[in-house]
Amino acid sequence: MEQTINNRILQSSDDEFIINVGPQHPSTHGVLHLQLRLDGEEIADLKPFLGYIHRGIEKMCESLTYKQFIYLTSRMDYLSAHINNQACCLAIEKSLQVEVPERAKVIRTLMAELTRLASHQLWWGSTGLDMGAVSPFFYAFREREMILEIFEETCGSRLTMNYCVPGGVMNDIHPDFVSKVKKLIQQFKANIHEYDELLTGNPIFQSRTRGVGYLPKEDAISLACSGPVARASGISCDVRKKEPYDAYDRVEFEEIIASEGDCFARYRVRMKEMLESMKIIEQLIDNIPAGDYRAKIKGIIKPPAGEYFQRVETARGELGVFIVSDGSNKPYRVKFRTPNFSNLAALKPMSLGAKIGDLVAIMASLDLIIPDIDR
Amino acid sequence: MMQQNGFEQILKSIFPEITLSKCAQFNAIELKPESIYAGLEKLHQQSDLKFDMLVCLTAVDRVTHIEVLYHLRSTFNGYDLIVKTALVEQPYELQSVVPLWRSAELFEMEIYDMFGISFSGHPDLRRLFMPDDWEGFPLRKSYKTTDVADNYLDSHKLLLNQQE
Amino acid sequence: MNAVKRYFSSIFNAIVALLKGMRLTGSYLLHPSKILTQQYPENRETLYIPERFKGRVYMPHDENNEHNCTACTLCQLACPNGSIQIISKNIELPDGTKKKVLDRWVYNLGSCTLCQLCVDACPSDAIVMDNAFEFSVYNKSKLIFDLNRPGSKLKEKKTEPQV
Amino acid sequence: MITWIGNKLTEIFGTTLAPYVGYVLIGFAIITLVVLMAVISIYLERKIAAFMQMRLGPMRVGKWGTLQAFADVFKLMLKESLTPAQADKQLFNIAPYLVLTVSFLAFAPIAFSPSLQLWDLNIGVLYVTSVSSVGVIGILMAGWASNNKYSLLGAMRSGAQIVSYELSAGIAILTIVMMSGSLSVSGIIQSQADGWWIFKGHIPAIIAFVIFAIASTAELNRAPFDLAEAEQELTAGFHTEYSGMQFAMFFLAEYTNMFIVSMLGTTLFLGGWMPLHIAGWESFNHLMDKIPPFLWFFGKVFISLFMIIWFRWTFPRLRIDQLLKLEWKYLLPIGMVNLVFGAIITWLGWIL
Repeated sequence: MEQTINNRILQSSDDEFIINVGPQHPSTHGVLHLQLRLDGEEIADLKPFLGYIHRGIEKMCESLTYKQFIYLTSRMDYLSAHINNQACCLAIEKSLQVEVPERAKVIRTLMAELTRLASHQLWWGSTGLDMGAVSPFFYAFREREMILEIFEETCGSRLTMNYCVPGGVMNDIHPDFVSKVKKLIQQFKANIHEYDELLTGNPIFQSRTRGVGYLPKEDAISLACSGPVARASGISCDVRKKEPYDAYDRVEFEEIIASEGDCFARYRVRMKEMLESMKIIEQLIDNIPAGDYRAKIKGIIKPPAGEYFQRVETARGELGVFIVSDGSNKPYRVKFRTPNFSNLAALKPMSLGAKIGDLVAIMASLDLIIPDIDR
Repeated sequence: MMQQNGFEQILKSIFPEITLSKCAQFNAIELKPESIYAGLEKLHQQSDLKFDMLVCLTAVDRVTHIEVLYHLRSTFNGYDLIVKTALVEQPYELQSVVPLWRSAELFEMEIYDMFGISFSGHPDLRRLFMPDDWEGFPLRKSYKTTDVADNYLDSHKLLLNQQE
Repeated sequence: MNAVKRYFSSIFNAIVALLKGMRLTGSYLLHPSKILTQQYPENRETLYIPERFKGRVYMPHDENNEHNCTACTLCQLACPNGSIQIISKNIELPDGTKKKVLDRWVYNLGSCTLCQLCVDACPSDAIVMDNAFEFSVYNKSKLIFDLNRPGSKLKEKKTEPQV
Repeated sequence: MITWIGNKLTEIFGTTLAPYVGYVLIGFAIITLVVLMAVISIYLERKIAAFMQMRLGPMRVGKWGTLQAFADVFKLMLKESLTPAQADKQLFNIAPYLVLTVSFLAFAPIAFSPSLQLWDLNIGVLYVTSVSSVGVIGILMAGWASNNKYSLLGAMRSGAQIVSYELSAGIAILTIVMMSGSLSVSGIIQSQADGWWIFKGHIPAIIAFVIFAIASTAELNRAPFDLAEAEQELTAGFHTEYSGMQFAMFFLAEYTNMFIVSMLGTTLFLGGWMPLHIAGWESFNHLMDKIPPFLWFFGKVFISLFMIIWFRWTFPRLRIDQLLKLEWKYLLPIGMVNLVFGAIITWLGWIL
């Protein structure tokens, strides 16, 4: 016990000191606990402590049926709740070998891209907030609110919608869906210049992010980073491109890759990804095929024994759902390979030698969602 | 398919007596726990494969044994490979692969926490999610919990009684 | 000389970029019509709530105080967190046969995650998601409701809606 | 009326005691005025911030939330002031009083109107700058005594920051002092009777004004220079451990300091209580003279306050090394060169 407690504390010399950031701290966006060894303002060592919001979702899944456990995954990365649900549904569909109707595929993809847009907008706002600029947060929420309203109309909830079900989607899209999405895109395009004026072009913001939190490509690979974090370091890793699922094989979009690997590169990758998401939505919104929105599947899902894996691209990176089935109506084992869990590991190599202010910028650029790490 | 054959050949050249199986949609091989590090090192170094990314590391409790799965990916040629190993007798122990992939650090901590597999050579092996003094390893099948729904239902009944 | 030029141009560009940001916030200050905040309790009448909004599970009753629930407990089985408990009773029909009917449809809003799986599972459309959302109470046990109204009974099926 | 109060006091307390009672009353009046202004500026700041962010801001207490700031002060007064067990108790409890006292002291030489000036010190401007820099000692005390690493870091940052920015603020003030040839507040205002320094001081005065604006915002520990309390980094910096009225004192001190800086800036660059005159527009000038000097002064003060608020709600925060870089690489060299130019202009007598 003594030993384990000692393991939990960083050792420091006389002219350094240990500071605990979190679990309650404004910039950790949740209950991340970091222990820093500081040399003045510079970070000499960093150690993350997790588990403050560990709910044992993987264990809970083992006692829930296949239909039931999907709703739990919205509570992992709550900002890409729909994409998490989608990943589970895709894995289950794969196991049952159900063909999802075209309409459902397109609706899911649209929803996933809207989720990504909403998530990135929240990230943009909170990045500004972390840097000390409060106003961007509210400007970001304006467009995000429109997206959430669209969700509310179609799915009934704003964040954890549980809209995906194995075989399709829960209910058909709202009659206003198409017109509202078009209006959203129009307004977003009209307002995107404000994002640039407030943060992107701001010299203070640029000096806070440029060259800060450099993550070389080799490190990003070795740390299994994914999503915008990896793409900003020059790794092509977009699952939507590599293994297109749902309707991603019929849309054209660009995988945004930057090579700088610093916070500003990650910022720019996400900003451009928003535009790419918009492109995907624009391509699909006019071509939602008619037909069923939900394939008929049995009330009790019993996938044949075996292993099933599905990966998707959430707003933060690659989410892998690994289901081991023993043929019963409950999964034998479910493993979620969550993007933030791996991205968190990149925090230490990035922030060694940086200042406390940089740590905040780095965390903002990683866009950590703590429940996704702890699960 | 051509790629598949080539991939199989390269694997065969490294591990002569291995059989290629499938795990989900990926190729999978099974290695002995004793030789897991050496095998993974080969996969990591081999210039044709170069599995430079450990995408995921997880374990499945199969009751008779614990199966550890290494999901490797190569960013050069896009190969995915799952390396399985079965741990039969307690205490479960494996050699840490942190020297090969740094992402293993957190994954191994999680597996240590959830399955009680200790990884020798890990720089900072501690319980990641559970408290230090937690007893048992939650994701093992022998770790009994009340059913989620039952658990809720109990509290529900309790509240119902209060109401009356 | 070049360095001096760069020094001053960096200052100039920085000031221009900062002024752009100030122009943006300043323009919002001068346009109060763009304010998005709503004054919640006052605007209850004008509040927009989409008809699909999931506020709680609700059991519609018709004018004869009849509902559709057959007490099949499919919703109870579908619920991932045990928020539903169906208490049924056996009654004797006039022709002498016994029939299981709904006694209480107990719903725990406190543990409900509004996932809509029960509504999805219901074969007879007895339950729907309702828009109501103001449920704050001081005691958790007050979050448990009986969804079927007192004295309600199963709707007689006049025409079998066989499809 | 003042003589009437004076006579009444002499009647009640006798000749020896009356002046002291008078001083107490004057002090009380000033403190009330200052606190009132601070509270008003808190409300203004919240409203301006809200409007900039497409929000309504406080709306519940009073019409349009006008009484919100008073309600907050009242709430903070009722709250218990906690002292951490491991804190240096004396220092911890003195610090907020010191900070607030210092910011009140700096009001002494400020001229609100030609007749309303507490103390026309002949080195008034020097007095304000020197007294207001004592405040950093209070901040350091608070940070050190809290026995909290966040507080300590915040206090140290604040120390480094204020000491650095004092220099360029001083140099900017010096430019005007040199042009007007006076250190007293009334003297500087009188020298602007024929035009404010920002208009007649050519480019050096304008540059000095910009430098003064930046440096004084930094001295105030306000965004974008609020590193001492950087919320996202140090939770609340030096006042993390303070609660209740002690916290309110830091809060009030921040807003009173905002006032002092705005008043100083107004006095130095914007002509104090002098009305706006444009050469040749006689009727316009006459009309401007009709507005009482008191209103002129506060109008200008609130405009500069608004600028400080506007900065805060637009810009992200700097990092500590960038903050010091801005001071030592940009503001100070420019300020010094500017001072020389200002001296040349003054020497040549080019002032309009």
